Amino acid sequence: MNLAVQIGKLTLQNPVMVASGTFGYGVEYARLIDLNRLGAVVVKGIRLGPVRGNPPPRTVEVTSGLINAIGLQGPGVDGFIEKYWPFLQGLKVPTIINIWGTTVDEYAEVARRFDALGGVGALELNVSCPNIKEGGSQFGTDCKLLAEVVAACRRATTLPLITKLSPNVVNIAPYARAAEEAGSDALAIMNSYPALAIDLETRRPKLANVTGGLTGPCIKPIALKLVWDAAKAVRIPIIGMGGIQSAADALEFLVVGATAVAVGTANFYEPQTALEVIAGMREFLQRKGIEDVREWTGSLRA
Amino acid sequence: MNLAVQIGKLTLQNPVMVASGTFGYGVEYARLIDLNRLGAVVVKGIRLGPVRGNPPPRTVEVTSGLINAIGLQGPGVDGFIEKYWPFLQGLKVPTIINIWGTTVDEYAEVARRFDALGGVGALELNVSCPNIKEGGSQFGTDCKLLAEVVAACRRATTLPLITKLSPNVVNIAPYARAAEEAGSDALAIMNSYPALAIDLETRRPKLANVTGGLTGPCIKPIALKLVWDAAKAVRIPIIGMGGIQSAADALEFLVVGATAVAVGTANFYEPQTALEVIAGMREFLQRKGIEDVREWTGSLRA
Amino acid sequence: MLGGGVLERTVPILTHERDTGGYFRLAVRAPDITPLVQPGQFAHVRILPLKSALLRRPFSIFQVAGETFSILYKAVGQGTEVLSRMRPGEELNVIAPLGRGFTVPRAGDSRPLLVAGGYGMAALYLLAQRAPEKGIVFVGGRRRQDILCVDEFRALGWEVRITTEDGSLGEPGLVTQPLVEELRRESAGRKLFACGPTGMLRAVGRIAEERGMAAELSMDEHMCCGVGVCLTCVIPVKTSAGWEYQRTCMEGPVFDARQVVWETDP
Amino acid sequence: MLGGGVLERTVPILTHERDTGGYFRLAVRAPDITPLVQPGQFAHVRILPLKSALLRRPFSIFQVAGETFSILYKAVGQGTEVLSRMRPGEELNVIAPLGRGFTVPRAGDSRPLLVAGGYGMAALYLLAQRAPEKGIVFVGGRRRQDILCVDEFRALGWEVRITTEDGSLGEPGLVTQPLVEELRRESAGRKLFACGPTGMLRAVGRIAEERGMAAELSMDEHMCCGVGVCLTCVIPVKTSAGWEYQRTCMEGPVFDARQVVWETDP
Ligand SMILES: Cc1cc2nc3c(=O)[nH]c(=O)nc-3n(C[C@H](O)[C@H](O)[C@H](O)COP(=O)(O)OP(=O)(O)OC[C@H]3O[C@@H](n4cnc5c(N)ncnc54)[C@H](O)[C@@H]3O)c2cc1C
Ligand SMILES: Cc1cc2nc3c(=O)[nH]c(=O)nc-3n(C[C@H](O)[C@H](O)[C@H](O)COP(=O)(O)OP(=O)(O)OC[C@H]3O[C@@H](n4cnc5c(N)ncnc54)[C@H](O)[C@@H]3O)c2cc1C
Ligand SMILES: Cc1cc2nc3c(=O)[nH]c(=O)nc-3n(C[C@H](O)[C@H](O)[C@H](O)COP(=O)(O)O)c2cc1C
Ligand SMILES: Cc1cc2nc3c(=O)[nH]c(=O)nc-3n(C[C@H](O)[C@H](O)[C@H](O)COP(=O)(O)O)c2cc1C
Ligand code: FES
Ligand code: FES
Repeated sequence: MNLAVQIGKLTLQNPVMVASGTFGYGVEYARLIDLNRLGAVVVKGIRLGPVRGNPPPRTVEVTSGLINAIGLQGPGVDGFIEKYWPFLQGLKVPTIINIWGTTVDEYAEVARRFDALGGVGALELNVSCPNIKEGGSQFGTDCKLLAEVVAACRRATTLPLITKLSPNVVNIAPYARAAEEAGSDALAIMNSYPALAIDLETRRPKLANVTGGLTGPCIKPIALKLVWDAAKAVRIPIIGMGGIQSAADALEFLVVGATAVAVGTANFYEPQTALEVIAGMREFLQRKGIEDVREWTGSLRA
Repeated sequence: MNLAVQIGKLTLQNPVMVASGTFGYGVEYARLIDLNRLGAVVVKGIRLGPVRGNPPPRTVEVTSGLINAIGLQGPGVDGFIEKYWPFLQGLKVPTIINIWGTTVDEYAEVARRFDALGGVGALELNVSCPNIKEGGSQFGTDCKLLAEVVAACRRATTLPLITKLSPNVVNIAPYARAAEEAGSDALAIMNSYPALAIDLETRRPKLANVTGGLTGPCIKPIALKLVWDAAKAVRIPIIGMGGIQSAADALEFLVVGATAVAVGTANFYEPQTALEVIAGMREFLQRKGIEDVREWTGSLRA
Repeated sequence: MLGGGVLERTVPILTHERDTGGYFRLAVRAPDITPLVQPGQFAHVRILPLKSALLRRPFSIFQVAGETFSILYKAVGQGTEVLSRMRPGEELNVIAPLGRGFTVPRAGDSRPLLVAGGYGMAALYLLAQRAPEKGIVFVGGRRRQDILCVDEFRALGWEVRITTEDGSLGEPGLVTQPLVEELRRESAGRKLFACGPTGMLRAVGRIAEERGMAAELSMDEHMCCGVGVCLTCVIPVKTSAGWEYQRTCMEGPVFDARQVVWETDP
Repeated sequence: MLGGGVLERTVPILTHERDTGGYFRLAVRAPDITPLVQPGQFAHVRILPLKSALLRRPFSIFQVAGETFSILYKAVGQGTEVLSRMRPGEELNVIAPLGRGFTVPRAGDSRPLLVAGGYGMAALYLLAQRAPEKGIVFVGGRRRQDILCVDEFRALGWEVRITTEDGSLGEPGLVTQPLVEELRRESAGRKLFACGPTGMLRAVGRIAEERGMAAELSMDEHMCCGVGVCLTCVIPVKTSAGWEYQRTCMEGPVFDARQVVWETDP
């Protein structure tokens, strides 16, 4: 059976990756699972310099979900290359690097740096983080800015570019098309959805950042709709995510048009999830007599 | 203790209503709860003429939520007045009528009809139903159209007007302000969020309408954020809803700035919910030594 | 509050037993509900330990005895799975009785013919019990394990004709075969009452139509509120003006077969 | 897979007993985890019957005995509530051992001083057991019921000094009072090890700082992944360059008191 899929010029041995920000830099989960069985490892969002992130509390559990406002804490490009790249370079599966900036130039500069590094699988442009004031979702909710970011990164690198779209729009189709037209090789859908949780006893928001991004099983029906809408609008592959915790969930994303999927929040409670998804996917396709996962992709009867 | 709140010129004995489309026309739940203890009864969306609605399946249960695509089945203005108004008129609590149309003129005409009827508590303009092709959310995701609908209804009636906004926007503030400026007396936030569910075995969407609107506990953190954003943008009262199933949930909506709340999906699994919310709210405020619910409203420390 | 004969109650499970296959019988004590129950009505059950799903589940009221009523159900999904692990003493919340049930035949009516598939038997038991005239019940299922309550129906003095698709009990084939045979003998003035899978109901409806017979069908549609407010459970029903969607939980679950529109997109 | 001494295992509950107040002791069989445990480390527990919440819950590893380890926990919320109703034979999923624990004193070090509030005792037991030199443990709590494991510490040969805020056991007042008295007698060269509520840890940190003493504090922060990937559990920690957010689950939960930044918004 063939599980391999293509994201631009990048081949994945199977369509199951892990979502940025939910898998650290790979090395942490290497103690618990065999990373080389994944489709790809996607690392936490990185900008040019180090980032402190938001004050805690940074996450809060809600009904069937999680709200986070980490604020993209990270070591910056140099720190990342020094601390984490040697390990990631040793993996047999590709590393996808999630990048961001507060200006178009910064996005492009980070892209150039990783292009120069060599050995990177792909770059994922995070234009959709709801938890930082500058950068992040401002680029993801304005088609023109979005196209500029993608185009600038396109000029900066020949690496496959994945644009991670914001779910927080009226209609995702024009954003999907804008990214495609500006040279993105793929889309990632969805990032977390702006949300709020309150502590009644203290009358305060539960997160220091006040608002955060909602993820986990509760958003899956929203994510499926967004992937379906985007898949109808573009030809480039889509990486679907949002609440995936089982092979069935993943297969739903594929059937509505995703070429690959990412497991996010579920890693936090069950680090085996991505591997279980791969195994369950194989089993399901076998049962259905489907030889190649790509036959399943986009095969919704609607 | 005072629980009474004001929505335009309408006084509610307490801030807890039931959400449109989740409480039929009141009469159905009258067999199970005492409607006269509610803040108000809000009926299913009504347009000028009768509406058949979407083919079944129309709802599907998802993780901590429900997706529906009823398609606004209803008897139309005349059918409603004939079948349900005599009963509703006999209640001691106000009836709020949720109305919609496919054109600005139809909204205005329905508003005029209910203005002429006499005895209606308020009109709720549904400009945010994701489950019909014309009308519904097209008006709720375009500030200009939204303002036109509200202004036309404002000219058509002196009844309090509540504009029910779509959650499916980049930023709710401009929509909230547009409704306020066009003469809306209050806002209702949120309607259901566009969503999709798939049956893997049949490879089909679980709903005949393909997509539907997500409601229930899973959307509460999104709804709270939207109410909070809108409350900062306008001075008119907001009716908060989205996943309320307990007094704590309702108090969260109030603390971020809602003047009143509505219980929706929870009615389906626990018809006592609204009454339990009222009792629990009273108890909580008592425990906190708060004499008037209006002191709690908008008192978030953020 | 209006009258209307429906109550919401938290009720204790009195007995809970495994029947054949994946079927279970569960009885609760609900003294103020039982007097209200009509044959073919259902209870909308909140399975309190079920945390992974929100909605109630509808089940036909199977038997009523004094202060208790019971349901006969098959474990098919997450709700019935959790239900099947509940023990006597634990509680359920029910809204019951709901829906418009069967028209109980009057003395002097012809011998009623009941047609049941799987747990359809549950919806028909009270009807058989309360019908003044004993009739015939045609029971069908895939396998021997899907044939339920035969002894109970016989104990009521009813004739039971069994079919299974795999032939493991009774006649091999579909439940409609012995029914058609019986109707060949005599159909005029007789009336059918059916509950089971939609395909079976459609077949029964057609059989009745072809012979100009009356038939009442208990429709199995997914439900949400169960009390008529959400408009989930609708089926297309003929009206003088054409057709309209009617609620299985209010105008049904039992419909006159002549009114049901069978085309999926009418 | 890298080494690193942490495993994910589904493990059976062997014993589960109520301690004082709302506290419980729960032991699981986890033969390949127990040899890896260092004092002050924790287990990240997936409470399998908990369906209303997603995340694991962190608990200090309290005691280790052969193939079993135990936790000592207080039922405070939805997770621990469901946990407290689990029975021996039922299973939990654990990721353990996690975090950087206490530095176990070496032979010849001065007598260690342990300071515990509430379930803080759980994090300190293994340290007391493995320290070559018996020391003093200062235990504080609100009421008598919050004073745990006194007998066990005494059985290890440790001196136990108890305070309760309401005076219902030991000295009335805060745990830091007898500590300060003890340090007045002698503080030079001694080292503090503390686990408990943040307010207590801050006080202990200040006491150590004022006297130029070393102190290790086990910080109690909300966790999500527990393994260092999500960056939920951070606290501000001094570095040569100023300060940075470090992870309680990886760089901690035990931190050198001198490194912890206490201002809420540094
Ligand atoms: C009027 C009526 C009477 C019924 N009487 C009986 C009975 O006596 N015995 C019995 O075993 N079953 C009966 N059913 C079917 C029963 O309601 C379903 O088997 C049950 O809801 C399945 O729930 P689940 O959580 O196990 O399945 P899931 O598949 O996990 O349920 C998911 C959703 O689909 C709905 N659903 C799934 N299957 C059905 C179905 N066949 N009919 C309606 N809704 C469904 C559930 O209510 C739930 O909302 C009746 C249904 C109706 C409408
Ligand atoms: C390193 C470490 C060791 C711990 N050791 C113990 C121990 O030995 N015994 C013990 O009783 N408790 C211990 N705790 C606290 C324990 O984790 C919480 O009491 C528990 O998570 C509460 O879960 P809940 O679902 O009952 O509460 P809820 O309030 O319903 O939980 C909601 C969320 O808040 C988190 N949370 C709530 N309280 C705390 C808390 N005090 N600390 C961290 N997270 C919290 C939960 O993990 C969950 O994510 C420890 C915490 C940490 C960080
Ligand atoms: C704690 C946390 C941190 C995240 N950090 C990032 C990030 O750095 N960059 C990014 O593009 N997405 C980030 N995300 C979003 C996820 O990659 C993913 O899009 C989202 O969680 C939806 O998937 P899920 O529901 O499976 O978690 C983060 C999500 C969480 C929960
Ligand atoms: C089955 C169903 C039907 C609905 N019908 C309407 C409607 O007719 N008009 C309307 O404005 N909102 C309608 N809504 C939206 C609700 O009024 C409410 O905004 C939404 O359900 C969020 O609240 P909840 O999460 O508490 O259900 C409907 C919701 C559901 C679930
Ligand atoms: S199930 Fe809600 S109307 Fe029938
Ligand atoms: S809890 Fe996730 S990094 Fe510590």
